[in-house]
Amino acid sequence: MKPLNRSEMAARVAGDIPEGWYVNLGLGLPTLIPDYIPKDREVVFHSENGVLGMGPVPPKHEIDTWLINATKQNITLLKGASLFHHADSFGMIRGGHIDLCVLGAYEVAQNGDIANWSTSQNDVIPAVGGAMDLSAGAKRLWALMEHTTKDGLSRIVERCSYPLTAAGVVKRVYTNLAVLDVTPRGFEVVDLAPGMTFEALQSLTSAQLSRSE
Amino acid sequence: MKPLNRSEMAARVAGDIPEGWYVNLGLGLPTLIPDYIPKDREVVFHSENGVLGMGPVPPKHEIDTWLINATKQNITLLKGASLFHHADSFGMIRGGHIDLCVLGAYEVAQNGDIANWSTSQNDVIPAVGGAMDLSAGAKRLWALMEHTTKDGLSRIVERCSYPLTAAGVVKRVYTNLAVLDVTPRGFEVVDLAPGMTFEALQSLTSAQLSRSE
Amino acid sequence: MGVSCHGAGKRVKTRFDEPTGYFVIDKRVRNIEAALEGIKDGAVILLGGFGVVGQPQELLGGLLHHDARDLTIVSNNAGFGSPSLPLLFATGRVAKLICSFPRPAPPPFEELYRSGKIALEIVPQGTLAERIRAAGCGIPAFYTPTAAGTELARGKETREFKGRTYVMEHALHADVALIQAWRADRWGNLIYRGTGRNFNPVMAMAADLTIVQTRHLAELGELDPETVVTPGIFVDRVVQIDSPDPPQA
Amino acid sequence: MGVSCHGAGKRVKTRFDEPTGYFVIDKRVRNIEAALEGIKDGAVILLGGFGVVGQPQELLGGLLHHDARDLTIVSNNAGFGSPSLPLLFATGRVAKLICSFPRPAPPPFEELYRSGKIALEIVPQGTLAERIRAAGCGIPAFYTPTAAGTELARGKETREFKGRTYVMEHALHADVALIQAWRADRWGNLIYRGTGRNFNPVMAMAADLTIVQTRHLAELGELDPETVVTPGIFVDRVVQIDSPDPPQA
Repeated sequence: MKPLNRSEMAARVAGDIPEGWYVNLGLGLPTLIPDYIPKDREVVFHSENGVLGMGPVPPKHEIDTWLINATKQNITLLKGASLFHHADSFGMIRGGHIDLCVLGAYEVAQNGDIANWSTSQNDVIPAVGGAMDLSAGAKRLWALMEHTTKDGLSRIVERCSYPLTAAGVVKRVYTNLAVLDVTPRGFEVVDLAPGMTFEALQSLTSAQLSRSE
Repeated sequence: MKPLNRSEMAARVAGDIPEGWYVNLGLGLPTLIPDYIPKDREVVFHSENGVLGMGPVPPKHEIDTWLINATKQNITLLKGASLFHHADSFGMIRGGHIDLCVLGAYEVAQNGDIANWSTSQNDVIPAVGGAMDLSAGAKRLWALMEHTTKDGLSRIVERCSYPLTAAGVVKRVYTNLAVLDVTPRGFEVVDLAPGMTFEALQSLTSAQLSRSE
Repeated sequence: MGVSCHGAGKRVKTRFDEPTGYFVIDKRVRNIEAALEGIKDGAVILLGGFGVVGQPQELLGGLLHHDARDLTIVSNNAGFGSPSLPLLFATGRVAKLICSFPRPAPPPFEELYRSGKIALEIVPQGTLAERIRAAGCGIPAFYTPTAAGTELARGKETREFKGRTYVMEHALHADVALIQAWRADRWGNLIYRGTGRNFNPVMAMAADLTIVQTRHLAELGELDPETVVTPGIFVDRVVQIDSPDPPQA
Repeated sequence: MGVSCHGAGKRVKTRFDEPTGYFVIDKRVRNIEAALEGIKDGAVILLGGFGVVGQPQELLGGLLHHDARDLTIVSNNAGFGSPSLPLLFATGRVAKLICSFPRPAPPPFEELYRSGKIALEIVPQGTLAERIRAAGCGIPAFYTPTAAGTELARGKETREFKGRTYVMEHALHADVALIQAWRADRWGNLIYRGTGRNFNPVMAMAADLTIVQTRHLAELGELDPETVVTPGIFVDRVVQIDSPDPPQA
């Protein structure tokens, strides 16, 4: 069994995004996704700091430092891009106009709860950014994350132990081991990494899994 | 005694508007005011359909029919003008950014209530437009109106008989007979039309008047 | 692997572009009929414009030949000066008008109103704009000082904040928005002209199906990102129409 | 006749223009000191910018030499990458930060936070933007789905609309807004550049005193009315600063 690496995980998500969708990507792993969108598909990337139609990171000599994304990397604008202020940008998000948001997560629970903003440890300053707005507002929320912690603990859980970002909103989880749908009956395995079996996945997962029908 | 005519009424108000104010004018009589602003004062006129920096009505051959004011007359834009949408425009109004709104009125009461949108008669279709937003939102509301009805009934009243546009908001009333301030003690006479006396004014007014101190 | 979510984006129009072999976003439709396709009986329709300026006359004209009935129209005016809205009222297919200023009302509206055949909800103009924006921005309700203590607040919940009374108002969401723009591209980015902007940008945000008539089409990339007023995300269909300028007022 | 209301418009800067003999609106001030005049102890200050882009560095720098204490700063970030904000924290004159994402926090903030010398209120980014807009638009409170069912809604009023739970949020009004613009004219009309827009337009609306640093001054009439983002009505003071572009990210 070979878990997907970070690039493969991003590519796995990218392949499932249809042309024409408006997509917001969270910090970390999700920011790799645009590189793997098939070139023949127009997908429009939204950045919550006021950009629609975000293009790739520019070569150094072409950087306009007035253009950044939510991760605060310099970006480019595609033809068809638009710029707007923060209240308008989060109006798009909260109003359900973003087709898809892909967020990293500490934990996702079988009822669709997501925890990705705070580990409740006093030694880290809490920071939420736009994660709660995106979780509550996007038409679909997908999580992209390692299946387990470095210590081998399952991040796919019956119930989140960390403080919630939003309740009952995750539709699908992409991990380095599998793709899971969140259904009224809990997690359903949609796909497995090469060489991974349902039984092996279950043994690494604290929540109950079921097979896709 | 000679009551002010419509132009004189508009001029009387115009003379009291200092340079630098942002001013919204209601339908009817108030629309005459800009013609009488002293030419050496910059006053910025707001129109609730999305204009700040409204200029005078243009000569026929220079009309851009895409530019209208709230009365739906063609207008011009001054240097420094800006255009915006309705939610932004009423954000300005409701948010207390308009220094002054001058409205026509059926009645103004001694507690500052104003009635200017509906006569409650079933034979007229009710229409409120922006009058309630302007009354509730502008920093100052002045009323500009005839002192009495055609039948000689006072429009300056103890209590409005028509449905209210807003409660307790009028600061000053300009009529063809006088200028009145609305104070915690009721109407105070600030100014009289040429030849008008306090006693004559009181006899034409159903609300109690007091002299300005 | 290969689970596809393809086609789930009902709001977005894409097409296969033969020369490039790409699947591209293209919200342009051929004509008014195609633009108005799928409007259903009972639809709530936001109608842009302040008076006739910015009011999408040709889309309205198309609605005259449509078969959807029992419509609710949301519009600042009742059709004064508009060539098409009074004709739409005359068809008897409008059940309700939500409006701030239905005066002067054109004869068909006046008559339907007097005979009780059309319902009228009067909403203060700023509250109307904010209720529509709220719907577009995912705000179900908000408080406003407008109309507090008046007939138009009757039956509405009120609440005090810092000693002042405010009225609770609800988001006004719609099935369809009919919008007039000055320039548009195939992604649905819009720019307006003059006071033709008015209610159009907030209405474009607040409907399940936003239909735009534009005077001019622009190539993708021609509209400056800094000056786009309505980003394409809010728009479903764009039809180019050589509509005349508004008449002299 | 001749009762004058002269001078009552405290927000508006006018001056007598000798060549024309006119009293004109002119919000330009000479330097940063003049721009920051009158900020008081205990002031709530809205600070534009997302990261450093659009953050008014030179106004912030001026605030370092100001004597106002016990300040509340409202800013999306805690000063990561900013030359000036960490120095302001280091002065000990900031009592509270209202912020969506204070990570990574610069050392002085981290230290003050750990020792309990600075209060921190975490607000979801969209709620922060909407609370500020609400203050600018006269909306005292609104409902949002954001944060419902989370720690950040603890102690807040919630309410169901159509079966979903929403949190009531209050307007966030301020004494002062510090804004960075790209171009400005003497009426205070503003245009931004790129993503330097971010919080600046809503913050400009929500303060009693809105202070703008602009890279470029434009003659009145040079800015296209169709493309002005912040109309001058929201602006009190404008100071032109040859600030450098944001650093490479």
